[in-house]
Amino acid sequence: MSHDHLETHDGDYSHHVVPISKLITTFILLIVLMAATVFASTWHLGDAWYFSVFANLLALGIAVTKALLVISYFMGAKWASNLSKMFIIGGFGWFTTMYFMFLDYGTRQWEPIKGWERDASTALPRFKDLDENPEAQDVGQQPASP
Amino acid sequence: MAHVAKKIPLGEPGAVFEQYEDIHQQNDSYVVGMWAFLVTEVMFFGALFLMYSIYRWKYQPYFWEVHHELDWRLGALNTTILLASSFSMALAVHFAQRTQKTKQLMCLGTTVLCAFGFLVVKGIEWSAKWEHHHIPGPNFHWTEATVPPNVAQLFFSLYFAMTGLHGVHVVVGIIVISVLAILVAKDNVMVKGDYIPTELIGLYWHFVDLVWIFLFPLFYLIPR
Amino acid sequence: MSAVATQVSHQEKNYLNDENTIKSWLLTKDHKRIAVMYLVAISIFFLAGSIAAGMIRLELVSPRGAFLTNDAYNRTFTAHGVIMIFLFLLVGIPAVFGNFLVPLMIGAKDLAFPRLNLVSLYLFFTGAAFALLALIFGGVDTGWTFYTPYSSMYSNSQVALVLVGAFILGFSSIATGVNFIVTIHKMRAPGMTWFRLPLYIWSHYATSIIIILGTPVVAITLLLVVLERVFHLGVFSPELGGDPVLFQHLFWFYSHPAVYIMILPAMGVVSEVIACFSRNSIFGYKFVAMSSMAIALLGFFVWGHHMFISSQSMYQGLVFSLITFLIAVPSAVKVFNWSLTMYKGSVWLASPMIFALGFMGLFVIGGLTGVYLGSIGTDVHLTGTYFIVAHFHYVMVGGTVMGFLAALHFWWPKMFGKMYNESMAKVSAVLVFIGFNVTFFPQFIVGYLGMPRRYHYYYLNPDFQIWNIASSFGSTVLALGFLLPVIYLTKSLKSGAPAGPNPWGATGLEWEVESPPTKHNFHEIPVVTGLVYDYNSEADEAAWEEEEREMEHVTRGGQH
Amino acid sequence: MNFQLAPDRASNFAGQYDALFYTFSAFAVFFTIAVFVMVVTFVTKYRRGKKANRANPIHHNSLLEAIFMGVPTIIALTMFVFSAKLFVDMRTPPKNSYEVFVIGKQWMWHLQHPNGIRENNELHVPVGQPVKLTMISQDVIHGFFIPDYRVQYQVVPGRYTQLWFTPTKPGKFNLFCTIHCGTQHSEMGGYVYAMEPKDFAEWQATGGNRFKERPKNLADAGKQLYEELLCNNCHMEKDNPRAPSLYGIFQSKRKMTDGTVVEADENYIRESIVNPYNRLNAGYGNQMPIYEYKKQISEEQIRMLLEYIKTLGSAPAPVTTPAPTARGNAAGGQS
Repeated sequence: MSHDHLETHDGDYSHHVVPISKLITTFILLIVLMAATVFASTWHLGDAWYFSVFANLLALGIAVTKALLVISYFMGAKWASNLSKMFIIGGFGWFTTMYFMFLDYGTRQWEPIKGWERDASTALPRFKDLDENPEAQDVGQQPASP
Repeated sequence: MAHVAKKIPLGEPGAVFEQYEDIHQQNDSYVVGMWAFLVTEVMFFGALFLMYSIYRWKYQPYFWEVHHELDWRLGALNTTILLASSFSMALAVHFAQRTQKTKQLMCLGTTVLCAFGFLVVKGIEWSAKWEHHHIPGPNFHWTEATVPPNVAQLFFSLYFAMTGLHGVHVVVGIIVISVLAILVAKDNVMVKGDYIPTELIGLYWHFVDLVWIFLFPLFYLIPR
Repeated sequence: MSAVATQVSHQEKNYLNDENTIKSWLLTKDHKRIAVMYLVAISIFFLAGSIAAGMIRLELVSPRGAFLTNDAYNRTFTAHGVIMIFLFLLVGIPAVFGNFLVPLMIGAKDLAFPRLNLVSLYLFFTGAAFALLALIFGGVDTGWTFYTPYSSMYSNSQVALVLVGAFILGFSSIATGVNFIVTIHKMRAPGMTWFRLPLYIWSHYATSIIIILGTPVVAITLLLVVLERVFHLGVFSPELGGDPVLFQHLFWFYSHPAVYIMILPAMGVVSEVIACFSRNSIFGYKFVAMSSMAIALLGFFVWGHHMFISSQSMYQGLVFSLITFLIAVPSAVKVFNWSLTMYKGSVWLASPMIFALGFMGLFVIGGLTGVYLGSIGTDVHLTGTYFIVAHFHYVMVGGTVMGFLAALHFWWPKMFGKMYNESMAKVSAVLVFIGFNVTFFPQFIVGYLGMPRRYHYYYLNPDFQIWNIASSFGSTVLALGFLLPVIYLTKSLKSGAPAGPNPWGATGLEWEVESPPTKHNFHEIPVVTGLVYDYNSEADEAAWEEEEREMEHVTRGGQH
Repeated sequence: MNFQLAPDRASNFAGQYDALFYTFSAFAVFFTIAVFVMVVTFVTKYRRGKKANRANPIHHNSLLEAIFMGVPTIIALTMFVFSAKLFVDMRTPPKNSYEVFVIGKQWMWHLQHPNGIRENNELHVPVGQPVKLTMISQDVIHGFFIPDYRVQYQVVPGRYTQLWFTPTKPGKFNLFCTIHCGTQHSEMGGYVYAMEPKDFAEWQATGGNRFKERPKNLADAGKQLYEELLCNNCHMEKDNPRAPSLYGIFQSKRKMTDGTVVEADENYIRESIVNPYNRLNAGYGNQMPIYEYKKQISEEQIRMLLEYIKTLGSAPAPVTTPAPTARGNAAGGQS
């Protein structure tokens, strides 16, 4: 595997040499963004759920920006061949399809739809004296979810 | 046969592996192969991130309480170290492309040093967990009244699984980069004048960095 | 049809006799030698899995079991599942015929990464060694699905060892997948554009995409179960507030697409075989090619149909069921296109064609019974019963194994340069078809009656016995059908007639090189100018009649 | 041995389910025959050497492809609508259901009626009354399946799942576990007894409750518990392949798999209950349910069982005293 004509840029086989200045800029940006995400995490806007969502989206947004910087400049994806770009976009995008699973976790609470929501006293199962063992009653209880 | 019109003679073997026609095909194949491998790595860590998301979503307030056990300063230090290592790796690729061997070696050395630094900080963190009995298992000990011990254990299970797997990748990276540096230093035929090995290993190392970029806010900061 | 004319001289070196030391085999980077080593290994694993299957069938003859204890039975069916799925079906066609044919078919000298290919082979051996060690050290009793928390906390068997084995096998699979993808992208011969590729290559491309996107997910999932068993790192543990159903989600996220890893290459084989033996270009080439891609990508969004009754949300169940119905469409497209390929063809019922037609028949039944299971309402009664066992055996054995046998008979002359006993092969094909139906059709009925799968005893309802006896009887016929090829194929290696480069008169680049091919496949890299299915049934028919007439003339002349 | 082709239709879902099932079967048979006819026709008509018109073969036809895709899509979507409706019905119990709580554990079903009646591996239900089962598992995942009712659902640890049906005819029906749950998975089943409402009321009033107040006497309480936990399923009066007899076990000498001989004192018997595989009797495998996990059994209950097992010293039949040397007899109590 030897290669002696590096600077020749012929067609889509070329491998771009990323200039040092761009690498330095990227590195500085990454450090700044890291400081920003640490700083942003100290904010506490309020207890409402949408503040929490906002804060998380902000943190993830910064992380995605950093990731894009690393992929584009450090990994040189900006100058990669179209085929490599297809793998980058396809591969990094495909893992989000696994989040399809959230349809399950998001809608479990709605179930069962009718018939279950009768008066509160009978809505929850009664587990009286399964055995004399009090611990056995705890078997079914989920750790109290928020 | 009708569909075979003309034949081209095979290329000269030697510089190029025999299955390839020319150096461009070979280099392109290696780069595409590396990206395809990184896609599998994305899915590998992706499953863990998915598990994390599900449990975080289910136990958000508890996770927020538990994450105070992790020191964000050490996390930020490690992020800086890893970003610096990634930067020096990018420089190493740059110098490899320009065939500046000494500078390339210095950059590779810096990367390995940074990686060791990362592991040392990680080791400090983990030993603190060991002392506080925060390793999941029968000896797990949790005193905080506001969080059920089982959820705390779940958090630490995820923490050790994800940072542990990332740590394994760092160790692999150290080994691979060291081998590369030695080969470059010895002018081995496999790497002499060829920047592709450096570029491929660089891609891997940047991926390790990428994973940590997400792990840091998700475990050490947990915004609310 | 010019087999005799282009006889290859026996002095010429081919990939088999190029170097004949053991070392040259063990350290080979030649894709063809690696394929042969895979073939030997998976044949042995198939035999081991079949023995386990035979024990299961024998045991189930009686409602109270014939000779195994509870634990032994559980370990036997798990061994059957693990060996057949991880060591035979997932690697069968891709690793043997994929390795052998992908470079030949696209006009390349080798795969893109021959060393990686060898690494993949040894990873496969390592993983298999772990799995077999686990079976020797007492076996595993979880079933091949390894559902938590049984596998992670309760089972007292060698779960960790088998899972480590499966993890390593996963990486072997990933290495092969990456290799194929890069090879198909970058190593095609000049003129071999995407829509001139053989359909077999398309199906391998789709398979490899599934492998690189799906396998890592199950690898990490199984690794977490190992960590949970060994280091108590409980991510799936309900005691820690974890969700036991999460394991099923992640497991099926891979394992449903894995079904397509097993069946898509078989579909590719059938496309090749049917086109060749009908002497006709494949009907609707682009639709067949694209249906492979559609199956591969849609296949990632149907995993939840394994979990309709697993306490996942009803709403997600409905969505999964809808997508499952839609994935039936590309499979239907394939079957109709194969059938129409024979229209106005010149159908030659050679043994590979009989296997391929058998594939079509069994796959249609397997696919249509899959509709019952993908439909959320009817699945409730049938899942977890023998109905599902019958269904996936129709798809996996009727589909993949038939496809494997079709491929083996089709490309055997290419791989080893020898012809086998054709009439024996036909007998074997018919025996497999009949034995298979007698074995597994009764299981549909007994499943509908309610017999749960993985049952050692069924004395709670002895009415199931008659169907189980029928099934066990069929399995002996099936076993006979599987044993025959071992005999006549082995025999052909010694005493088979030389095959010549193209015994079937097939088109395609792999038929233009010698049988067996030389070490570097091609003396000159071919340039492709058209679709590979360059058949003409009318002309072929005329040529064949001419040949027959001559033969007749010769025989009649001889008699006089 | 009866010759059956279809399970009984014994619940409200059975008719609806079978209608769907047989419609699907009709489509399946139709398409299978269509493909078979097409293949056989082409194979015979265009067999090599047979005279046929082979001129101008077609290799693509967009209209045909559209039909190949369109027709299955339409059929599939129609099927989906009906199938989804059935499933939604199955998941939504009516308000006036009779609730029964189900606990699955390795390897038995505990069922508890609203008035406190408890049953093991048997479920008594009234005909014509919607019954809702609320289910949970104590250890691993199980599957609750009544084929004749066409209902099945998984029973998972850590979360309640539910299932409902209305029995429509009296009788005895199979009940199975469908998720592989360990050694005795295939024996984790029983029967559903559907009874006329009158009979059901009588059953509830009289014999229904097999598990009454615990007796004050420890040994008697132990006997009751012994039956509730179904210990007597395996530990019978005589040794059998599954488990040794417990008659006369107390203070006898037991031979272990590693060859050592242990006296079955109180500590040994307790260990055999909570952690049976620690020291296993020669000749037996790992079949005993482990009662250590999740504290399925309390110390008090172990004490009761122990007292009961002690009373078994005087066996009803002349039991061969386990001798440490003879293998068959020494094969002894992993409790």
